[in-house]
Amino acid sequence: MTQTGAVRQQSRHAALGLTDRQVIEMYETMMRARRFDERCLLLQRAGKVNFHISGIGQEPSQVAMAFAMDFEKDWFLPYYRDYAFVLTVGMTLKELFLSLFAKAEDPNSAGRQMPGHFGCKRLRIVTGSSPVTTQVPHAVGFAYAAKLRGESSVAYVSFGEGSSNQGDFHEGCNFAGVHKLPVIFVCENNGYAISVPLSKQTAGRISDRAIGYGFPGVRVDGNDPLEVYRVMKEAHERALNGEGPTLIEVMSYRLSPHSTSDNDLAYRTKEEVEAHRKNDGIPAFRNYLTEAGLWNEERENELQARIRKELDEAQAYAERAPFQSVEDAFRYVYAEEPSSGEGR
Amino acid sequence: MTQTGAVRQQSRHAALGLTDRQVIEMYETMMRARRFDERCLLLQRAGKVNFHISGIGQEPSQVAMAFAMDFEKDWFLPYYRDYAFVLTVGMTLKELFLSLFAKAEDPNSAGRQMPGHFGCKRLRIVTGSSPVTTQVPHAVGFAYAAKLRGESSVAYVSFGEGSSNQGDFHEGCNFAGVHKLPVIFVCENNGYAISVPLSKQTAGRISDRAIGYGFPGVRVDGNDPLEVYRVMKEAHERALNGEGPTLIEVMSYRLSPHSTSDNDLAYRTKEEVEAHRKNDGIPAFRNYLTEAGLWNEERENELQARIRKELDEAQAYAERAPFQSVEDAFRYVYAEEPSSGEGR
Amino acid sequence: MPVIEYIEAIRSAMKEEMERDSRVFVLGEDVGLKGGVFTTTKGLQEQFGELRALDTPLSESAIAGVAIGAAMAGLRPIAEMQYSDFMFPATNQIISEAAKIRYRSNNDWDCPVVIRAPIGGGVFGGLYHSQCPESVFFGTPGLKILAPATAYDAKGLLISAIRDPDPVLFFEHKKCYRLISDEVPEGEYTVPIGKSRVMREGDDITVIGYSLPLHFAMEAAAELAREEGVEAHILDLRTLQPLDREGILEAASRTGKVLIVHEDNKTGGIGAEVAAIIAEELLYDLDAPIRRLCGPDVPAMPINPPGEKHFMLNKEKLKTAMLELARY
Amino acid sequence: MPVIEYIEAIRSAMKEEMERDSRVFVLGEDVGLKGGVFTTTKGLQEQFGELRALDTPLSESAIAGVAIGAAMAGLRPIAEMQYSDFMFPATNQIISEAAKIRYRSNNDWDCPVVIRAPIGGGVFGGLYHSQCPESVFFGTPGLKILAPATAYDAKGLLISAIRDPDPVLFFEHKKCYRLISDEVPEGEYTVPIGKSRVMREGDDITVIGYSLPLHFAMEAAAELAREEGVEAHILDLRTLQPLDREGILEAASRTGKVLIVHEDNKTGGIGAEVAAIIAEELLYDLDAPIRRLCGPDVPAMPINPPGEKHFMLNKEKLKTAMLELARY
Ligand SMILES: Cc1ncc(C[n+]2csc(CCOP(=O)(O)OP(=O)(O)O)c2C)c(N)n1
Ligand SMILES: Cc1ncc(C[n+]2csc(CCOP(=O)(O)OP(=O)(O)O)c2C)c(N)n1
Ligand SMILES: [Mg+2]
Ligand SMILES: [Mg+2]
Repeated sequence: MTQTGAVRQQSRHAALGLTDRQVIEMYETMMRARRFDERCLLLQRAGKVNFHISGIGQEPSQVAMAFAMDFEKDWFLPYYRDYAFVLTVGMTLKELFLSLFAKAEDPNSAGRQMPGHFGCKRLRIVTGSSPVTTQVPHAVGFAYAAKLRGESSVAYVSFGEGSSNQGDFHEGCNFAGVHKLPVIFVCENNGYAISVPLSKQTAGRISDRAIGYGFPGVRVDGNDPLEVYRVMKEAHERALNGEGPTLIEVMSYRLSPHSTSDNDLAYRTKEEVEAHRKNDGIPAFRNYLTEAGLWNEERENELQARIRKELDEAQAYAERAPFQSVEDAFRYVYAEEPSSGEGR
Repeated sequence: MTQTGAVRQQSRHAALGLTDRQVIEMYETMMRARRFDERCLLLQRAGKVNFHISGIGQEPSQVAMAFAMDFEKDWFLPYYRDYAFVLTVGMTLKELFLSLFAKAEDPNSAGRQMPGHFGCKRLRIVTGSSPVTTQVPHAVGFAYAAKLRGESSVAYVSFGEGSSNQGDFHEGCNFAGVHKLPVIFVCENNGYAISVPLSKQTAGRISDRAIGYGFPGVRVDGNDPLEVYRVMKEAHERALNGEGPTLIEVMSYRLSPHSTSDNDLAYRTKEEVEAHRKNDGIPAFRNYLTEAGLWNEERENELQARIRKELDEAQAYAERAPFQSVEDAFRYVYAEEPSSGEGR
Repeated sequence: MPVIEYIEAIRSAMKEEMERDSRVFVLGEDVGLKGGVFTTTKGLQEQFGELRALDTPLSESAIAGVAIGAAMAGLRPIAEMQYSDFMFPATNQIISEAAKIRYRSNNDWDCPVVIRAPIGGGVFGGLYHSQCPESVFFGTPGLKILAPATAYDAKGLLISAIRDPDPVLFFEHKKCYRLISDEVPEGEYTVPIGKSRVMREGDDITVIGYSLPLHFAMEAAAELAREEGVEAHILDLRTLQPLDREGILEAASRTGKVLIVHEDNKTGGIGAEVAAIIAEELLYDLDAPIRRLCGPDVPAMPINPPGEKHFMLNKEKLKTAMLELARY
Repeated sequence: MPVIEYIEAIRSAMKEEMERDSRVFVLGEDVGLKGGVFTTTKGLQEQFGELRALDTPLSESAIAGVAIGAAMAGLRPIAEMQYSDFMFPATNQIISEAAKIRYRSNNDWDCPVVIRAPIGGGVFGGLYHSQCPESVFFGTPGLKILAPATAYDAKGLLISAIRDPDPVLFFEHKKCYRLISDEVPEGEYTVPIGKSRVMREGDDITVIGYSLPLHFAMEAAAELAREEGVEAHILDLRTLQPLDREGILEAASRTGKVLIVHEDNKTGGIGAEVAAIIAEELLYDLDAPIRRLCGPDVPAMPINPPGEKHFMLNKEKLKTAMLELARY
């Protein structure tokens, strides 16, 4: 974007300290996550994989949140819909497909865990599991480790709004509140926990729960990535300044069924889903970029072609890749070599 | 109390709908609980019993809360310091001593559980355990049962402020909030969880947690039993009207050590304790009654003598009573007779 | 008698008990409007309304805890844990509360709750949708634990569980839901808690187990009879707590050669207790060491197909172990 | 060598490891300023500050979960559960998380956490301050479980646990804290995880067990040797997970008569697995059925003194069982 006249107002993203390049990258990553996700749904319907759990609708906020983090120092404890988040912090499409096809080379679990169960030390992504919300106290533990060592590191942890009703949410938040730990709790409120709508999960607002733990809670529109970025950046700064945790409730809508095993029309209507599809943050962000003079149809076509190629290559690689050998299937129950036990 | 002149202001308790008789009974019950508790401490120091856990300092609010309940219809899930509460709903000193001495006739557990672990179906007191906060979801279950059956019944459940940091607090409150159940959550905030002060338990206010569950939370001075009564009565009415739960945080101070096994001077000073002793709600309530013309020294002396006699008799009975026989010690792991399984 | 699926047996047990007894209700995640992620509770909300087929918040400790409270209040709750892998947040409520309510109150209070949970693997569920949690709860007196292998037992035992005055964990194998169908009477019936059942009679070897792997054992036994003339005696424990001591001893002494089988991992599993019971009562009647064929001592099964297959028991593994024992 | 108390052995193991390795820290309820309800962590906050001897909120799932997170981050947390009875709220963190972190990440992540918890009764603690929770965790691969009986082992095993790269549950018997004292070297030493220890040699009967009841067995053995000429061979398992198979088989075959003893209730306890191991390996070397002397299958012990005494094992009960076995 060229700013010719001095009267020209600063763009929203520039005001937030985001460069043009960055917002373009944000858009591209959302789109990459979206197309990856759609491909997974397709592969499952085609019978090529057994299972996929989709993040469609939540990508704009996930990318924005990741952009507010420090990839060299922070720790990431994403939940199972955070494809766009992990793509932003550096996981590759090839790695995601390796996980989808449950292949040995999958860095997340060597094809042991379901897709969407992220973990990759190289990328500072902490291994996650299926029982929801267990990662919340873990993130607090990472934040505590940072405090104990005097390191400038922030822990990001996400979970659904249904999952925020687990005891571990409460215990983890309260612990972090007492010790003013550098952790950001992100509730990705997509309106449903499988079939159970928000109104049957809680009568309160998730963001308000922070009050009871003595730190700020913020609700933000997940379809507005720039606002999500702003809120996250603020939380990140609070964390680094020793001001403690923040709870962020990102409002979105789960456009896909819960997972490929779910028939969502048993509990919601097509019309409801279609109504929410209109609020999709990705086209809105494309419009923003277009209006800012940073995007056009040509670039869009180029991007789509590029992503398609990336997907095709990554998928082909993962499809061909071998499963973990059965000889290795039972390894790593315990450490194979005793650690030296050396202190430091 | 005689109200002679029309100009004479209505007393606080009359304004709340409490009769003179009732406030006198309230006072007598607080005092009975206090003297019982002191006797237990004495017996433990004398080596006559192994263990006592004291409620000294929390009696005024406990009595006031019980007075707001319906003994015929409500359900009570008190925690281990609620001696004054259970005395008010009908447990006798004899029964409490039987529990202290762990005798067979103890209605709470036949001397199986520690003292302070209440339970007595006759009095609608639900059996409790030592792991803190498990009773909170139970109370919600009682409230749910009332709703399902269409009964006008409210569940009372209490717990300490430390215990409010357990996952079960969160899960229980949230469940009750969603279904607008007739339950009153009472946090007896006495400043400490064993050695850990409130500031290390939470950075928030316990009462504020209700906001996140969509129902009211109230903080009240536990040394002001009339105000506690007012707040409880209101919560009770809300519950009966189908308006759902209330969280009440009763502020007090734990004047005794955590239990007879605890040396509290390892983590607080004598001075701190003495400073709080000045706020003791019992003498303040006696003053209130005196000023209202309902109490005098003569009545006080009579009461003390009466309580002493009650304590002596009850203690003597319990001391002499037999332990549960070892033949019975392992009974009731399961039902001894299969239930008929009859529906209704 | 009509042949129905294992899942239908469970569904109809709940439906019929709810019709019969207004105290019975179900609660859990997605059990209401959706009818359960496996459709086990399908139709219950339509028939009995929201209050008796309740979609709860996502919080297993509350599901168990509220059910326990409601049970103490006189209702007969059936709490569903969506997968048994997800019941561990409720461990404290189950072990510290449900199991001890009668004992600690000296019989003043009781806790007639049923907690249903789908166990086991073979459905490409990976680490956390495939586990067998039996060993975690087995050592806790005060609980009863059931694990049916057939549709007949699933229905009859679930009805018994609902009517039982004590807390019952009901472990249904999710792989059995549609794989297993058998004859189930139309009318009401119960299967007694605490009684094992001889699934097959034979004089050469005894197989003792529960749940899914028994079907592998039955197939293997049929082949071994045909191919090798080996006749296996197969005992379905059905109830894991309390174990049917007499049934176990009778089955073991019948052949003197015992193979214990379960999908839960070997170390610390139910099979250890069964072996210990036999070793303390029947030592001199045994003609071979007591063997156990169980899941490997590995945290949980991988989702990738070769890994899952490697982990699971199957007919071939059973057949090999049974033949080896017969030849001992 | 100085003779110190079991509790002092535990305290000094933590202190010395904290001096040696800045990654080590303790957290739990009342472990800081108060130094623990049993004084196990006394002095640590003075010496190492609040950050390394941390008083946590009253929430066991967070204590375990935060410790697990910190362990994954590279620290070496020692989480205290005030009583093992109160560790059940942390079950999900222990079983679903700690035990599976290495396996599920294919060795990318690890979880070197130690969770200490006082077990056992005999202290008039009643139902919920006396339990033995071993059976709940024993069947979960990925965990290591230690249960020392002596001060020497308590210190050496705790040091090994802290240095171990995997999650370790460390069960200390609260009755041993001050009852048991023995020789402990001044300097640093470790006791290997997974190795049992012969406490006493003998050729008539074998007693296999762990924790407090072994002391009753030792006393009983001394009396039996003197009074009856019966020489008992006594094996302390020390590590419950992984069990020392070779050690068990060697001890069992030495006399051919095995009594297994533990305070945790019998059904589904560690003793079942020990019996099963012997029954699958040594059947023909046994001269008597394998016996188990354990806590009764009752939810937990009563607080009233006759009830508690009736529940607990003691020297007399051991002696009777040992003599009976010797005479078999
Ligand atoms: C402890 C636990 N209970 C149940 C489940 C099964 N389950 C998986 S996802 C899910 C719903 C989660 O809803 P929410 O937290 O809102 O996240 P969303 O899937 O909507 O993103 C449930 C019930 C689980 N994984 N873990
Ligand atoms: C789950 C659990 N953890 C630990 C304990 C040990 N414990 C008993 S009382 C207590 C402190 C409780 O503090 P609070 O909730 O404030 O109640 P108070 O005793 O102050 O009335 C602790 C840690 C327990 N009983 N249960
Ligand atoms: Mg959701
Ligand atoms: Mg307190």
